Amino acid sequence: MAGQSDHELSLFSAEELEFIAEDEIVDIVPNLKMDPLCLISGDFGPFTPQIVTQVPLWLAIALKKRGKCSICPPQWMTVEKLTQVLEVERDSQEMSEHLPFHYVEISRLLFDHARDNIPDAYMVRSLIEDIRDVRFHKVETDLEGFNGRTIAVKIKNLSAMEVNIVRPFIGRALQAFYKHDSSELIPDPERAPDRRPQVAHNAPRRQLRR
Amino acid sequence: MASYYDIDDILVEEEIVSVIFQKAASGVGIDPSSETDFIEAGSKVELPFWLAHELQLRQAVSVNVPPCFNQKTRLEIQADCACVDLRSRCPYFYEFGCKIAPIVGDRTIGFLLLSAFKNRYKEVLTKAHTATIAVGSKFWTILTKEEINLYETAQSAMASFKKWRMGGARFQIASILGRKRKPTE
Amino acid sequence: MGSRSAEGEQVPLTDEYDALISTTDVELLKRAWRNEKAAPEILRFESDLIIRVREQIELMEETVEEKSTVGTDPLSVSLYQMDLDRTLFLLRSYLRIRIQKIEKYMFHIRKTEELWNRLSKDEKFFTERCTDDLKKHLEESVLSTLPENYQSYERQSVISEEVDMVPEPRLDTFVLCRSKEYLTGIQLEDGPVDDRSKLFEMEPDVLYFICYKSIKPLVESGKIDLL
Amino acid sequence: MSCSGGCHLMCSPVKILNMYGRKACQLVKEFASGEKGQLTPFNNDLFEQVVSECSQHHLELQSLIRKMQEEGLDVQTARNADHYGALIHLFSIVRNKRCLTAYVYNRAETVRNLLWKIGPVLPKEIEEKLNHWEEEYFKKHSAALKSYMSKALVDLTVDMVPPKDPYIQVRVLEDIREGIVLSDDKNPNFARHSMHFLKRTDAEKYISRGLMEELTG
Repeated sequence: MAGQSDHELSLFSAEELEFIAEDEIVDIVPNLKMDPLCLISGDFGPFTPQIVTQVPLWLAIALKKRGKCSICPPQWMTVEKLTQVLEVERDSQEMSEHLPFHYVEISRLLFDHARDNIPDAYMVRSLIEDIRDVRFHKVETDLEGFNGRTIAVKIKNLSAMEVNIVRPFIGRALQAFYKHDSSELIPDPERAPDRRPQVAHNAPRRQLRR
Repeated sequence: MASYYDIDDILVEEEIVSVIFQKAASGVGIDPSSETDFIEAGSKVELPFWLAHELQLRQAVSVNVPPCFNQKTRLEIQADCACVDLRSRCPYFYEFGCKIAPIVGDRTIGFLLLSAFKNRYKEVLTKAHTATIAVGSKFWTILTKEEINLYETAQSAMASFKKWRMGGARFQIASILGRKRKPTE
Repeated sequence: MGSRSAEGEQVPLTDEYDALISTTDVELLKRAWRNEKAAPEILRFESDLIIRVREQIELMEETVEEKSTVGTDPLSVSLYQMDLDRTLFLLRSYLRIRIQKIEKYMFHIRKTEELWNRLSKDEKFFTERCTDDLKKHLEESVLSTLPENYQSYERQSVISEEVDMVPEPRLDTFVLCRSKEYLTGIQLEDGPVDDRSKLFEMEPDVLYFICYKSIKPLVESGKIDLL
Repeated sequence: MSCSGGCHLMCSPVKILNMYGRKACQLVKEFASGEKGQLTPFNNDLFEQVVSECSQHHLELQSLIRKMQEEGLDVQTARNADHYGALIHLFSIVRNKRCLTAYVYNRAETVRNLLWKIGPVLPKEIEEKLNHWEEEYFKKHSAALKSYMSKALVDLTVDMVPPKDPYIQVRVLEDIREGIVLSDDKNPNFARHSMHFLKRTDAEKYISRGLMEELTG
């Protein structure tokens, strides 16, 4: 659309969403002894072998990469739980609320760095992809239902990554709907006059004088 | 004017409209074939929107409804909205519609834009997320500029998600240098 | 615009207090970063927060320096470094988005008092320099070659009654947002006629796509977060 | 406002007045046809033609006004054919101005963005697409940003992507001899094809300029 706001400035990249998701807290089982860490983002530890402790995901992955811990997959990341979620997603038109806001990012990070800590990793992964596909289809169906008279759209239970993928499209489409609404195009005579003050006859005068 | 430098906004206003001069104008170069530089009142003249608009504000011309919003086009749009070739009618169909509606004082143009957009954007959405459309496909040739933008917006969001999912290098050469600077093997 | 109220949904004070002390400055910075990134216009500079974050960064830089010289185990040094890097990224990205918004809308920001007052001292100085440079560039490359009455960089010609060449951010952009509490009585006064009279409600923790200008005051007052 | 005099329609042939602003629009189209963020050489030729079109319109406008004055008309209130002719010239100048400034303004935006994408030193193949004023503008804007960053005590040209590990592995794509500045004061030999572990923020600039590539996996 002419004059459309610049998208580059106001968009989050997938990497930035991943960055945000890396602050989610997970359980780890350390295999080293280390003093507590007093970080800007909070205090974590102490770390004692075989004693479960809670840390942000980025910290868990950093330790895991160096072989210093194993990561406990979150409760929703099991074959049983995900099978249920998939069923619910397939049965309903609505988005289920069983997955965390950052499930796409979290699962990718764990598959990349802690695959050996996820029981039935292969199954879990394919279930998550199926769920994502089903959900994405629903999003598309929802989007097709826009009727053009909306000024606000409620997005229920959509995850961070899902919403980020459709965000540019929705934003643009809604803005187009908003603009094309006929009542905006031609102001009612009773309502305020066109904000562009065109002084039809005075305007050119000054110019023509010289 | 908030969009003074906006390239698309400038191009929309280049669309040709047909006007009837309500006043005479002298000293202006009409098309080269014409021998006179005088436009008589009552002449039908085609000129770019930007000029028609300013003259209309000063009651010097009256603007006719452009062909892309006439009854015939409307009927075609109503009949088979998704397949109508809007691009050949006007690449800036929606934006131009928004600008022309208040000028010609036609409220129904707004409804036309809205219903056309409503019916067509679904198609754009589905195509953008499912398949890559071949360059020569007919689909491309009937879309307006905004519809293509919308398609590309949806595609590129999907593409960057897929790229992230694949993983790989996070830092890359600036796209402006992209093609040129390959290591010389 | 938008009368805002959250009556009847009083959050118990103790919860609020808990939330307050458990929110770290990095969390606040992350929130400011997301708001700034998502908002079409430049928001108020979070000066106090930025001062605190800078202090923490400096402190952490010293800690990392110290730990790596006294021979602390390299693992924890690198973990401290990563924490530092994450905070630095947020700070840089936050300041960068603001600078890029200034670049894009410098003339508008410079002449609009409300926006001008949202800038930090350094940003103001930058904006002044930028506008002078771009103005000069426009004058040298185009404006000076035009007939006398058309040389302004703000007005199309001397007959323009007002400043009509200055690009502004589009406040009718649709943004994604979320409220922490139940909000009622949001007035969508700029919406289509059908919606305009309606008061809009926002449920907590539900995402909405909404026209930025309808919720602008709620973003400014911190009731709604953009994301 | 609909056309009142239907009969005029029938008898008068259609005239076309679309040459005005045509070249200016070409200039804008040329910018629009380029890929976003990419620069084409400044089209000085076309630009100059549009500028001289403006002068031409201005001359014709003035001559119409002189004619009105000679006829003893009050230029302010007279609404004769000359008045409307003059208006058409005026709007044509205003239109041309919009196209010319938009061309320069949008290019200036791309030029500023070069700073974010490849830094203050431009490779030759980019530099030759800028005209003299744009080169000057790029230098001045670089200086303004640099001054802001030194006052704000933070380098905004790094960390364009959220951080992972502090160090990344890179391969050198082209011999880099001059201007190597690393934050740890080391001075490695960046011979072509050599591989290094570098601080992420050090490597970032070389990668975006195409001198190194990040190795993964």
